[in-house]
Amino acid sequence: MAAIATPSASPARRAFGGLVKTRELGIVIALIALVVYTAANNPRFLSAQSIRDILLNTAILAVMAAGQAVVVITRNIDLSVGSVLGLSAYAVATLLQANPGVPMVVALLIGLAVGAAAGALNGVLVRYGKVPALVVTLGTMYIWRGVAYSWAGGDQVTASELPKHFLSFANDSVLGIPWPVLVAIVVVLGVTVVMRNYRAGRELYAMGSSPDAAELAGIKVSRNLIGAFIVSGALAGLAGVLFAARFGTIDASAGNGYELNVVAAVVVGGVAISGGSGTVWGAGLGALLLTVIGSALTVLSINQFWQQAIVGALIILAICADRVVAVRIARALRKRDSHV
Amino acid sequence: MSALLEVRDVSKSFGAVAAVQGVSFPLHAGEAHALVGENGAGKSTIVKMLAGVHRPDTGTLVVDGTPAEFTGPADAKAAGIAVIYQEPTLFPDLSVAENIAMGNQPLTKLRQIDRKAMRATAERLFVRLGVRIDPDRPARGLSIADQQLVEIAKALSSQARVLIMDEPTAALSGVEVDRLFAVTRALRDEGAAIMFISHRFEEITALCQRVTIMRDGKHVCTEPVEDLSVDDMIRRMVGRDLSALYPKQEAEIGDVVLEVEGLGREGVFRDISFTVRAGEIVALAGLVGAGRSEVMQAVFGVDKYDTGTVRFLGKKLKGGDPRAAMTAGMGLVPEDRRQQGLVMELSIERNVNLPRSRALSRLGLLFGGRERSEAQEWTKQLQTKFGRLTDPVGTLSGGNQQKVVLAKWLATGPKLLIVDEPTRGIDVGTKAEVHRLLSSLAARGLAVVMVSSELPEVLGMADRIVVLREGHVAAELTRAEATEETVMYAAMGQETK
Amino acid sequence: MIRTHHRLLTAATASLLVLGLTACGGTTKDSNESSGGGPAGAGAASADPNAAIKEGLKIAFLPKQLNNPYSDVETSGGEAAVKELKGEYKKVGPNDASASSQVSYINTLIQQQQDVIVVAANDPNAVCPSLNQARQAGIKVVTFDSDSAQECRDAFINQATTQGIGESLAKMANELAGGEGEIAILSATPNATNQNAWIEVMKSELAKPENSKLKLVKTVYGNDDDQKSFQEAQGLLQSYPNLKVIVSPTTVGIAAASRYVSSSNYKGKVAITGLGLPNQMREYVKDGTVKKFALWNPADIGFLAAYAGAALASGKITSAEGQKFTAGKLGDYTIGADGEIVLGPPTEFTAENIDQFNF
Amino acid sequence: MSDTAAPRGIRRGELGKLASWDGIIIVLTVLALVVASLAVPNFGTSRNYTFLVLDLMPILLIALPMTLIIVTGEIDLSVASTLGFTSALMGWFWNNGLSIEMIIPLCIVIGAVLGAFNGFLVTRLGLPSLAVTIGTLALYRGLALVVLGDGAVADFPFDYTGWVTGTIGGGSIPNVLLLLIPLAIVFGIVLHATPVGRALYAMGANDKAAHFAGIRVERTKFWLYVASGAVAGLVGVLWTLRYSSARADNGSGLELAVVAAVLLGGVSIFGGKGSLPGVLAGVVLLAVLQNALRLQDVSGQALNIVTGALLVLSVLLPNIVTSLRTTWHRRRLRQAAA
Repeated sequence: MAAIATPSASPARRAFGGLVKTRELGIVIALIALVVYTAANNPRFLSAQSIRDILLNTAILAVMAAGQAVVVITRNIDLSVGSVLGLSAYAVATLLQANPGVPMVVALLIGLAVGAAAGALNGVLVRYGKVPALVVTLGTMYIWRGVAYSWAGGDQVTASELPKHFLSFANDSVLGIPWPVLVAIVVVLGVTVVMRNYRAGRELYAMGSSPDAAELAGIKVSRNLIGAFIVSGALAGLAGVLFAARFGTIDASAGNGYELNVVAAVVVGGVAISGGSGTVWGAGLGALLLTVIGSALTVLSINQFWQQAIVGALIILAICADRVVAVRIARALRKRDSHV
Repeated sequence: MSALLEVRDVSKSFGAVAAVQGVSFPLHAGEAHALVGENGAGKSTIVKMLAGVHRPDTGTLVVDGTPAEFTGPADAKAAGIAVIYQEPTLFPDLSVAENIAMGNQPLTKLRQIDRKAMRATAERLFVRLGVRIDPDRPARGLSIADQQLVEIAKALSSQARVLIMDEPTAALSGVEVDRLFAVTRALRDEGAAIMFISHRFEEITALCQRVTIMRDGKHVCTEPVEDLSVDDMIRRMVGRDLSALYPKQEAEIGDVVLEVEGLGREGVFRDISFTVRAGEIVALAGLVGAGRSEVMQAVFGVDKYDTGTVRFLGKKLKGGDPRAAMTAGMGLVPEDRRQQGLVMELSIERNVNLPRSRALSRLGLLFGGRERSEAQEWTKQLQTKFGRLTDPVGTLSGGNQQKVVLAKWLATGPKLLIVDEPTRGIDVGTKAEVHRLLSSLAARGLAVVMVSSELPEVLGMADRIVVLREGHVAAELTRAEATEETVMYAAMGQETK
Repeated sequence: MIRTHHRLLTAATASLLVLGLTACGGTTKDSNESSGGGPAGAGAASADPNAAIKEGLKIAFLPKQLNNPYSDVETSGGEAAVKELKGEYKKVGPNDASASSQVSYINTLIQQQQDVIVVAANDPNAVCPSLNQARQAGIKVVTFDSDSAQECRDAFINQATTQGIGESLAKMANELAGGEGEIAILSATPNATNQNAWIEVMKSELAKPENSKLKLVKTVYGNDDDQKSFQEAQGLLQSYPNLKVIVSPTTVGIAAASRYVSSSNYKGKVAITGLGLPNQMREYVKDGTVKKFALWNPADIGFLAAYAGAALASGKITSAEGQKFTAGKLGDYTIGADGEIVLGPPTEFTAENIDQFNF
Repeated sequence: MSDTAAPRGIRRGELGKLASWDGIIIVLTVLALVVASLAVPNFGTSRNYTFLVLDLMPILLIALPMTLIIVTGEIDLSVASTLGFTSALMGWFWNNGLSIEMIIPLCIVIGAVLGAFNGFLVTRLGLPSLAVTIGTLALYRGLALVVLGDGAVADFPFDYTGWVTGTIGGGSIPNVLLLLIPLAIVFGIVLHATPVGRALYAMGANDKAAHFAGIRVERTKFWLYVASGAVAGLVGVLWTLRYSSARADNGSGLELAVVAAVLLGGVSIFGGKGSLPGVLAGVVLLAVLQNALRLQDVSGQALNIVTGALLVLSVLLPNIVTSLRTTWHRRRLRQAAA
């Protein structure tokens, strides 16, 4: 009775794998099409300087999107990232303003720490306070922004008050790649690998896929969930340092409204808002796509007012695409089951 | 024979309700131990305490002779306890192999997950269970039976010394149950301790050596299975003798109420035709997965169908519209009480009146008094036990919840009542009450369609039996023709001997 | 507000702005739109030029938003003036530069029975009903920076004439381009009335023969958002390889464009000019990215506004054209048409003189 | 717990009702009003109450359909963008010579159409409402910008702008209350005293069970989105008239304020729980705090912190009370056993 051949690579399974791959592939194709079209209209879109600018502009969004993806995969959301970015950017900037000698590494670590602390608070409130993530992070979004405003008042830290080594971090390159881009790549790939290949990562997927089952399976849900929020917060904090270095001008409103861009990047990148599926590098691609659209519109001299509408349409398109893929997988699986 | 795990005088209460009071029993290595009791007797609470989900208010769990305190499921797992829950707890987005390996995935040197090894483990387990499920497919979309099998594979993979199974067979077919028992016996003989919960006594006698009986959260007795007859067990569970379980009343058969013709839905069922008359109880029998619930849900309109027609009281019924069916005089007591039958957070009153709020309104407005009195009347008629009508229905026991669902539909004054597994997961006492109720309703001229997996129930209650197999009608049997054998043979697709 | 001094200091050394030149210019277009008649003042009573300035006047400043160093410099001038006038100074404002949130603050100021409201309108019309309610309650309304509709304020402090600024921008562009080539404008928002008015003047200047070889290829809008302006500057340089000058009549835009150019390989090839704050621009003037730009002293705007408000509240003036008053150290001012008071011509900043200024 | 879902007025005075969050928030709001009127200078004047009503009008109006939507377990984040879009369209129509009498109904209809698009995506395609409305949040705001750019249209007739900011007969009752009160009553009745309201709670708590009970879940949700869009369109009109300024960026960020007020009013983000009086109290409480703090010259920054903290506490505190009660109960049991 037990002599049943292992069902290897059934058509449905291949279809399933293929469909999953198309999700990220779709973004890549969209990206290529957009770049080719834009470059055909204006070859300078592909100049070294232009590519460098796009990548630099993507870096901050991508770092935050990586963190957000982790939280969204656990079927939560972190709306406080924009405010955390502001707080971290202002904290780091005032610190460097007062102590110009602080090395870059320390600045980055401080940004990470500020964000991690904010994320930990979110996580603790969600987990132990049993308050839904949307409510908690909406609340802390207001709170951290308020704290940043109260702290900064009308103050600004400006480029001339910041040490050279800090500002040049945004422009200096290693192997031709600007530091912030390198940081973003390391973050996105690092988080992707952890989420894909390590137990902790798979447990986060499991938690998002079925929170109740995760509890019953003995997964350390509290630890993991707070960890996910810490990651999101810390990466928002890191993004704050990159923001400060890149833009040089930092006041309490830094990163205002970023949360929606970040969520948009994650959704466009194929991470399901209902948790459990999607990839971190997909979210990174989503960030890149959004940024490229912004630049392309400028280069193509399309009324920039279209940009936001296009982003909105894209989000809707992305979730529709996910839906279609899900339905097709379900159909493929059902069909196969009915043959058994 | 020493106890691997011992439950010592544990109590647990939720709010004012004492779910478990001072229960003790041991689980020995190499022994399968049945835990039986009516619903609400506290079995599931015991399971959750052993699983580390709940912590006992008082009393202790003793593992290998030392008291253990489980702060969460992880601790229970670490102590070698694996649990298979009544309702499968899989991760729909993850692959089957990942579901099985979750928590103890094989790792490579870099502490990354070794996917190859993970897949191999899953395949090995499936071979051992004798099932074919693709380890790489996501768990989403698996049938309930397959999900339960993956759960079992999960428990096996953790090399548990104590295996707790809370009604694992409810969704399985006979073949699958046999295979599960074979594996379980093997585990038992290798020295594992098994705790087995079921409402099916034949399974208990087939598998278990010892049985603990609970009633109202209290320990009644723990004895070797061979010392107790099924009647003994029932008597101790209920605390009294039971009159006949299937009190079929003779009813006058009236006109055709429901006429289903050529109903089909791609990949689910095809060419289903049958009729139901007033005063008649028609049972839909068949194995799990044969498409019985799906057919009736399509008839009622909660699911869509592709082909065929449903005629009700002579008129063609619009498909895919439960409200139309409801207004025409149909009611459906669904299979899954928690998900489909009730809104657990809402009050008893709201649940009872849910399909009827329109009828109860005056000028489109609802005022509390009328809803209250209606709810009162129907819950009283069905002898439902509850604190206040405003209590959330989730606080009731399973049997009383089922009564609320029945009240909800009877209140609409239906001409046809579809009941899907009307007695699943409810205790013996309430079961008899439900049977008596259905029988008397039919006697009063109601047409009843009953979907049931319990053969004795089908044989005891039905005037006619429609047997489905793999989505089509395999046989239609009269009460006289129907025996356990004829129904099973039809359901399994074998020739009647 | 213990922090005021600290904030002032930082603001004074600020080198970039978040919100900018919308906060730096009056709605001068209004003078073209208005059909006539002086502002319908609530205090239509005749002016008494010899009236003494009252003491203890409650003068409230409502800038476009609180979190803006440029407005901080402006209001600091106001605060100094109120101190001289022995009045009660107060500054309130929203965190975001939206018209609707300003309305709530105006309402609050009415409730608190201030004597003078000095406001930089985020939207010329949106604040109007509230300002009129204030005036009905006997409060004098002075706009600075960005005017409201003319019929709902008593006086408007204009930092410079539209004509003067437009001409100055065109002149600087011509000089930096060497008399010929492509130029582009990086403005604030497309409906910023002050910026648009200057651009209009600039365009008519460009139509003149001496500027005939200059070609305005594009006007883009950075929304007075540092990042957006930064990206718009990038876009301009990508789209127009032969661009010679970017003119940015907003402090946010000019700073963002300068920062981008100074950190890119366009440095030295493309010139930036426009209106900017010396402290913000010092770095780029010194490193050669920016040769020349212009502005007035923002602190003086606030200073003048406070004096005008006090004069109005004391009955010294009624906002009718031709009336005169003295604004402390700034000297004498005359009210122009439509209740407009012009601060004076802008100053041009270059590497030679920039170190003399600190705001 | 389910008492929150019960219609008000039936079991008033029962302990469960008083202890529920919406009961607390109503008490808090009344307290805040009384304290502010007595202790904050200039708060208790009729003019200030008019300002208060005008300030809370947009949030309150949008909160009405939003409450119903959140009770069904969905959300609509696109409301503020719908507002902005209708505001921009209003300006565009006006510039193109349509009469204001034409424009106002047209804008409300367009709002309803935008809502219907959300409803279509959520109910027909079965997409998650959070993601859908984040998408349309960007889309509608973007379309608003496309229509009107960053321009503003201002010259609306005074008859209309004056009506919105004015009071009844020049007295102390704001005209807009003539819209606010009837609408609040209608939505309140729908939620608490009609079959539709009963269905909303049921589908919020368990939409499958609601479907099995013959409730047209998808259709009902669809019409809720239409209502939400129409109300947002109406608010777009009112907003434009109040500030006599049609702009594409009108009301941006308002969606979060509305959601915050609704949640503060005791509605569960997961659906199935909450009451409209609680939400009204939540809206008023936030507006009173804002107004009073501003009159005390407390900065808007502090208000951010207060709003955020209130929002979190509104869910956190009841949870803490529950868990403390459980812990206490368990400890007592253990002591009794020992």
